[in-house]
Order: sequence, then structure tokens, then C-alpha cells
Amino acid sequence: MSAIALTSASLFGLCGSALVGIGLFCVIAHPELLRRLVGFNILGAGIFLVFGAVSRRGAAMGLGGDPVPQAMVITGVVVAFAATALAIALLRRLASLTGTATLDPTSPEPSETAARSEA
Amino acid sequence: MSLVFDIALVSGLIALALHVVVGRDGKGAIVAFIAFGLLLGLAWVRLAAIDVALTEAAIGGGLTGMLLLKAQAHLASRASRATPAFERNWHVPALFCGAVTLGLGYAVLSFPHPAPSLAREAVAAIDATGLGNPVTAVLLAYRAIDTLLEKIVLILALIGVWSLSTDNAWGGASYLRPAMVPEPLIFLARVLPPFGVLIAVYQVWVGADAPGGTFQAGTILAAMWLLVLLAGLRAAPETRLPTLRMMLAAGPALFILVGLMGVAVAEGFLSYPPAIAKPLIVVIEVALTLAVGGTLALLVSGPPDRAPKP
Amino acid sequence: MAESLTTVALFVLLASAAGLVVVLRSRIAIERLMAVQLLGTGGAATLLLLGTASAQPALTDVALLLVLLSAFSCAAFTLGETASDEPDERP
Amino acid sequence: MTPLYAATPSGLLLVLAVMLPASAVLAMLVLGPRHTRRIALITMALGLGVALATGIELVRSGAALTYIVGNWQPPLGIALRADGLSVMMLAVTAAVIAATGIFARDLFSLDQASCDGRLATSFWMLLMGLWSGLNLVFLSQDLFNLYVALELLTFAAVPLVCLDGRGETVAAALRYLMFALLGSMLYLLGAGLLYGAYGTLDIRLIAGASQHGAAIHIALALMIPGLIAKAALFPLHLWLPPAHAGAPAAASAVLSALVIKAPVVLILRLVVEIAPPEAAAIAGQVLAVMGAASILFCSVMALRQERLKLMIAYSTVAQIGYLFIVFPLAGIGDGSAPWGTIAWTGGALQLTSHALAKAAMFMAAGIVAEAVGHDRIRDLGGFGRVLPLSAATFGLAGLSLMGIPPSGGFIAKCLLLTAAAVGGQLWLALTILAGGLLAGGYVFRVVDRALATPAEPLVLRRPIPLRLEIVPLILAVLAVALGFLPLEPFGLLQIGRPDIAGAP
Amino acid sequence: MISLTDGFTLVFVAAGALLFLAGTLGLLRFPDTLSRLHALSKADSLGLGLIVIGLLPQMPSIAGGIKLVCVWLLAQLSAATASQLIAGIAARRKPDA
Repeated sequence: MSAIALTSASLFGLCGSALVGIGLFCVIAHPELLRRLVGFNILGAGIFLVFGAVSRRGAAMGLGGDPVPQAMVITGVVVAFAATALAIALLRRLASLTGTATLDPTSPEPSETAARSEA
Repeated sequence: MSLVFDIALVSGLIALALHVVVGRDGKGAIVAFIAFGLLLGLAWVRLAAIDVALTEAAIGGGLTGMLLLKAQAHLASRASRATPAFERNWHVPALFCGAVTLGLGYAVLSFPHPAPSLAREAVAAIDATGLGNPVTAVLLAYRAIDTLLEKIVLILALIGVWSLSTDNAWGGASYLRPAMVPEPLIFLARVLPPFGVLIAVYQVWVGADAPGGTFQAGTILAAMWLLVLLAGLRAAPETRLPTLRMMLAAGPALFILVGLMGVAVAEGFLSYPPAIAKPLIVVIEVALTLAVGGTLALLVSGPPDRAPKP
Repeated sequence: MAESLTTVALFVLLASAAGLVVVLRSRIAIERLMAVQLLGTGGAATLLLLGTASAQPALTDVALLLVLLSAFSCAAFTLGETASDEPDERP
Repeated sequence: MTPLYAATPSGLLLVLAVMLPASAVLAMLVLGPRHTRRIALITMALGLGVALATGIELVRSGAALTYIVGNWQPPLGIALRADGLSVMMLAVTAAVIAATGIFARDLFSLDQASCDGRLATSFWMLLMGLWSGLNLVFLSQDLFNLYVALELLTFAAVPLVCLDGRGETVAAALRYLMFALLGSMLYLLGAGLLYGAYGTLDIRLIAGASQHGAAIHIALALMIPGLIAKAALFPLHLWLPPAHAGAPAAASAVLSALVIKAPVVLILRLVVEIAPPEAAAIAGQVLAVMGAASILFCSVMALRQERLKLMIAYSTVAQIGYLFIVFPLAGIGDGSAPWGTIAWTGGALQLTSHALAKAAMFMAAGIVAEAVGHDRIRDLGGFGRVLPLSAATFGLAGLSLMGIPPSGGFIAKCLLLTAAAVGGQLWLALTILAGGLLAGGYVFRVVDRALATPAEPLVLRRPIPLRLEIVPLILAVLAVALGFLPLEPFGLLQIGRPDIAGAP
Repeated sequence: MISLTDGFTLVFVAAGALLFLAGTLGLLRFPDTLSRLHALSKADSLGLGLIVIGLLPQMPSIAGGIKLVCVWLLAQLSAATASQLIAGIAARRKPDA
């Protein structure tokens, strides 16, 4: 049982590592802001899975996993949701004010370009 | 057999995540993300974390999906351009992220044996709380200050979202109902919420002793409320309403008060007198559930966009 | 018994996940949603099977949540389809 | 087995420091806009009292204050602990927040119509949330609790940036949120790895662990860059200038003076307390290089800015750089106790004096922008004649930034310079000198405009009441006055920081 | 030796699983959206229904059984509504497609 639990925990830990990489790439490199936010959520899911693997490894006393990391994940999931909500509110506001939904340097980035052009 | 199951699950998760990143159209990526959330719920079950599975299924599969779909619809109606392509030098971040994954994988595999765990301590101390679910004990007793401050985080996020309204609409209501509401949606919004509320009540109730609890229940309540708003059965409340604000603040405020009470009658801030620990925790959970439900639903609704009625 | 139920659970999951191929391939947004719907129901079935196999009744609760929210996601999806009717934010 | 933490009698003060502002947020939410300002001012008075009492208690007992939340000992529970550094940060935070509060009250009351409106009400609630988060960052001993504290900061700070609702500030806020979230995510990931390796997230328990595997190095390699992104060290500073320049003046003051210091303090904790010595040495060198790059690059950028607030924002990134060159100078990683050294004191002084000076400078810039209607440096000729107090504030705060005697900044930079010279780190000494010269350049550019005689005199868009200009002036005078302070009070920094290995 | 209840469970559960496969195949192979939708809703209601019936005898308590039936009822409700919504969207899409 414990060998399988350990293997399964490591498997999900590795899955979490992969998701962190994928999410991070999406956040850093994706040109679309909304997609970057989805990337954030994938990154978060990966991080939480690493916590999950840690928790599963710590199974003891008849519990299937260590409850402390599980509780942290629950807190983290809610915080990540709030972050997504705030980001989306900002994004929608940006879109309705400027008509663009990107921050990438190729499109005119308001404040800095304004400062530069005055220079 | 169960390892095969896990491998299938993990491959599904990674495939969906990749699709989200490289997929051409935005809406498809979001739908894939919702599916990702569902699979993630299953993954948490496999990790023997039912409480997390409930939270993930509710938030990842439900509310976040709605939030993203709503934003996507809004943005698509404004900026109808083709998806911009990746920058030419995408290899550099890809290499960097690959390195992060490798390092992380190495760290995960190098964890010590036997694994350190607080399960023993958590179980040993649980009698003082009167609870049966160790995760709830962590959330509301051992690490109660995390949970309490996380409620403040939610409220700050909500204030942040509200502050993005215009000066006119400040204090007003946000508007969710689409111009045309399909008939089945109205039907769903009439029939589903009673079930949802029942399940939420059940979740809070069992949360003390079995998987479930305030976040899960709050999320379900939020989803049901949003469904009603979406179908236009009720209008969203004006954000300046004292009753609404009272509901949002009551949970955390009660939490703080009980915490301070602990200074006087128990062993300090956020410690409960053992004799009444469980009832106190359940009362806090009920109040928090309402606050969480309200806050999450309002976070999804977004900033007010209608001026308050005089 | 537990072993066979787990096998069936795997089978159901794989069957619904095969629907994910549609998610990954289809050009029509609604069909993707259908696949998600299938995955929601399939996921619930998987959970029920696993819950019985491992004698964890709490998994039924997760299944309950999954079916409840799959309807919700579907409702949210209609938002996008009537996107052009959404009221503008006032300047 | 003796418990790791023993609660001290007045430890409840630490809970109050965090919970008072948090309760204020709830009270404001319920009681509505009309009472918001009053609640804020009352909370500020109480919070100042708490910070003061904590300081007195620390000096009186000569030992760190400790509180165990809910009486659950770590590793299961969470401990709050105030040592010398924490108490100094609590005090600076309380002082700057109180000053900002008074300034904001006067600024918002210029417009009677909007003083209960969206901008002002949100500002007060977010300010209180910010305060709670800052205090928690300085007090908490638990890495996950610190994550919650960082998120409190993020969620309070980001909306502050775009309170005025213009497109460019919303873009700046969004960019800030992206960086901040990425930072917290990396931090959280590191925390998860540490839990996997040690089964606890308590800083002292991890520090006391006897052996270290690969996990701690990878964890630190994730957490420290994450925090650097939040602290806006070069080259991860891109978000800061537009965000801090676009925020309302009162918000910029808090953001620049306090918010970015929180991750710096946390990096310090990680490097000094839990990093294995050889890793700490490497991290210290890398951080110092980045700090030096920040000083040079962003000072030059500040010199080239055309807008006053952007210039001040770039100066913030440059001044943050000084805090990072403390790491190798304090001998971190070579076994000597870092908190006894000259560089440590210099770093603490730099932190304090920059907080005061930068808050003053942003407020003064806000007054100028409010009075004149813009903040283009070129067109500000002669503003010293119409707003003499604000010009004086700017000059005095500038003294501290440049490190010209007599000022807090001078003593700080002097100590750092000495440490660099003694330690044989010539390149750091040169960087400090160059940074001072460059700072002189950008400050004098503005002072020069203030004293210029323009062809046509500057017209004020609106009169500025005297009381509005007083608060920043006091802050600037305090920043200078730090230079006259004997250095003994900074001995307080050593309280509660015994060698980790032999911790009682 | 398999007991009668276990045999009953296995038969029904296996039948339900096959229906899920059928649903997916339908989704993959049927030519147009509406017939795919048909296949999907069949799989949803029947497949889950059969699995629920199969699992009922395995439930340790009445409450567990009730919850199981609730899952099926909710799935019915949401699948029915969802397919109507999807059909509605598909129908509205048709003219401009």
C-alpha cells in the first residue's frame, strides 16, 4: 500500500512540476492577457498538486494524507480565485477604456511610451 | 490498476494544459480549462484529499470557468482580432520553464524518506477542538489565523473589484443578465438552486466531521446565486446596501470576536474553550459560508455598472 | 470486487476522456461544451465507482458537486453566445 | 522537550498590530462611506499606540516579543515574533501610514463633492488592508502565513494604483498584478517544497534542521526571485515606475515607502535565517550584483525621465538596490553574525530614511501636480516660488536620497561605504559613490527648476492649504534628522537575533 | 465465488460503462451537432443510471443510497437542460453558419 501511495504521490508531484512549467510558460510568453490568466490558474494547479504530493506522502495515523498541506491548498485555491477575479476586472476595465487587451511591448503601452515620446 | 488510473489522469491533465497554451482560439482554451478543472478534482480524490477535491470541483470547474467565459465574451465583443502569434523568441522562456520543471521534479523526487508529516500531531490535538475532520481542524483551529486573514484577502479583492467601477456607478449594482435569456436557463435557475442550497447546508453540516466545510458550501451558494442572477430571476443587489455589506462582514467579524473572546476565557487569541469548541466552530463556519458565498458571487459579477437608485 | 470496480472506473474515465479528443479537435465551440458535459457526467460516474471500490462514501459528495456544477458551466457558456447583447460599461 | 516558542506577556500586542487594521476594513465595509475616514483616523491613532507600546516593551524586556496564536505550538500552529528589525519596521510603517492618512484626509477634503466617493472610500479600506498585511509580514514566523500576508499586500496595493481610473493606470495596475502574482506563486511553490522536506513551515524550525537536501536550494531559488519580482529589483522592476507614478499621491507614498520593503525584509529572513551558509553566500553575491545594477541603471533612468512622479519612481528602484548590497557586506554566509556589523546598521538606516524621504517626496510631487495640473519637470519652472514648502520638502528628502550630510541617507550610505571599503569590495564602494552622484543629478534637476525664474510665472490651478504641505515637510525633516541621531538606538536591531543555532 | 449482489452490480456497472463508450463514439462519429447531442444525452442519462442502479446494493446505508439517486437525478436535470441549451444555441447558429 505504502509503496503504491508513494509512487502515486511522486507521479502527481511530477505532474505538478510539469503543470508549473506549462503554466509558467503561458504566463510569460502568451501574447493574450486572458490566456495568461488561464496560465496562472494552471501554474497554481501545478503548485497545489506539489502540495498534494507532499500531503499524500505524509499519510499516517489512518489519514490518507497530511491534513496541513491540504488545508493550505484550500486556502490557496480561494486566494487564486480572488486573484483571477481581480485580474479579470482590471482586464475588462482596460479593454473598455483603451480598446486593447494586451500589455505586450509591441502594442502601444500607454504610460511608458507616453513618457518616452515626451523625452 | 490504480497506478494505471493515475497515469491516465496525469496524461489527461498535461494534455489539456498544453492545449490551453497552444490552442488557437480563446474560447476553446477556456472550455479545455474547465475540463482540466474536472480532471483535477479527480486527481485530488486520488491523492486522498477529498476536501480539496470538493473545493477544486466547485471553484476550478465551476466559478473560475464562469469568470473566464464571461470575460472572454466581453473581450471578444470588443476586440475582434485574430489571436496574436507567439513572439519569435519563445524558445528562451520555454527553455527557462523546462528548467524550472526539471528542478522541481528533482526536488519532488528527492524528498526525504520517511516523509515528514504533521498528521500525527493533527490527530493527537483534535480532541481539544471536538472536530472529527482534521482538515477543518487545521483551517479553523490550528491555523485559524490563515483562514481569518484569507477572508480579509477576499474582502480586499472585492473592494478592489468594486473600485474599478466608474464614479457614477459606485455603490450601484452590476448587471449579469444577457439581453436574451434562453428558456431552459430560466428553468434551470428555478429548479437547481433549491438542490444547491440543500447540498451547501449539508456540506457545512458534515464539514466538522467529514470532508466538506465552509469554502465548498460557500462556493456552491455563490454558484446558485449567480445562476439566479444570470437568468434574471432576481436583480443583483446594489453594492452599497447595508444588509449586503453586513452579510459579507459578519463572518470574519464574528471570527475576530470569537478570537478575542479566547483571550479572555481560553488560552489566547483564536483559541476556543474546549467545552464549547465545536459549537463555536460550527457557528463561525455558518457565518463564514454566507460571507464566502456572497463575496465569491460578487467577485464574479464584477464592478458595479449601474448607478445606484437615488 | 474493489479491483473490478476500479477497472470499470478506469474504463469510464477513458471513455469520457476520449471525448476530450473532441475538445482538442473540434472547431465548433458547442461541441467542446458537449464533451465537457460528458466528462462531468463521466467523472461523476467514475467517482461513484471509486467511492464504492474504496469504501469512501464522501466521494459521492464530490460526484454530487460535479453534476451540480456541470449544469452551471453550461449555463455560463450561454453568456458567450449572446455576448453581443451585453450592455456596454458606461464611460 | 522545551517548546521552541514561549509566549511573552505582552505578545498580544502583535496580534493587535495585525488585527486592528483588518477589523477596520470590516467596520468600514459595514458602516459605509460616511464613517470611513473617521474609522481610519481612529485606527491610525490606535495602531501608532500599538507600535509604540511594542517598541517600549521590546526595549524594556530586552528580548523578542512572541505570541503563539491559539496556543497551538508550531509546527502545528503559527507563532508571531517581534525582534528588533520587526519592531523597527512596525514603527516606520505606523509612522508613514499615519502621516499618509493625515495627508490623504486633507487632500481628499479639497474636493468636498468626492470626499465620500469611490476614490476616497476605496483608498481608506485598501490602506487599512495594506497595513494589516505589512505588519503580518514583519511579524509572522510561518512561511505559509507569510504567503497570506503577501497576498493581503497584493490585493490592497494593486487597486490603489488605478484608483483614478485612467486607462494607463489600469494597465500599470494589471502589469503590477501579474508580477506580484507570479512572485507569490513562486514563493508558494518554494514553501511547498520546504514543507515536503521538513514537515513544517516555521522559519526557526526549518533553520534548526540539521541536514539540508536538494529541496531547500531549489525552494530558495524559486522563492527569492519571486520576492525580487515583488520588490522590483532590476531587471524585474519594469512594473514599478508606471504603477507608482500613476497612483494617487498618497497611495504612491505608501507603495514606494513601505510595500516594496516587505518582500525585501522577507528575502533577508530567508537568506539570513534558513539558507544554508554556502547558499546564503552565493545568494548574497548575486543579490548584490542585482542591487548594484539597480542603483546604476535606474538612477540613469531617473535622470532621463521627463515627468516628476516617474522620476521619483525610478529613484525608488535605485534606492531599493542599496538594501541588496548589504547582503555580502554584512558577511552573510561566512559564519559571522551579520546583525552586529556596520553594514547591517547601514542597511536598516537606509530602509528607514528611504521610507520617510520617499513618502515625503511623493506627497510633495502630488501637491505640485494637484496645484499645477501636471508634473512635467520641464514646465515646472519656478514652482519653488509658489509652493515654497513643497520645494523645501523635495530638497530635504533629496538630501537623504543623495546621501549628503547631514541626513539619514548620508549616515546610511557612509556606513555601507565603510563596510564595502573594509570588506575590500571596491566595486560596491564605487557603485555607492556613483549612485550618490546620479541621485544628486536627478534631485538637482528638479531643485533647479524649482528655483528657476520662468518667462511667465507659474499659475496655480487651485490654492493649496498650508496644512497639506506640512505633513510631507515633517517627514522630510525626520529623514534628515535621522542623521543627527546617535547610532545607539540601532543596537535595538540586535534584540532577539541571537545566533540561530543556539537559540533559546 | 461471486455473490449474487456483486454479480448484479458488475453486470449493471459494465453495461453503464459500455454506454459511456457509446456516447463518446457517437460524439466522435456522428455527422452533425444535433445527432451528436442525442448520443451524448443518451450516454449521460442511461450510463449513469445503470451505474447508479448497479451500485445501489453496495451502499452501506440508506442515506448513501439516497445520495446516489440524487446524483443521478441532478445529472438528469442538468443534462436535460444543458442539451436543450446547446440545441437552442445550435439552432440559432444555423442560419448564419
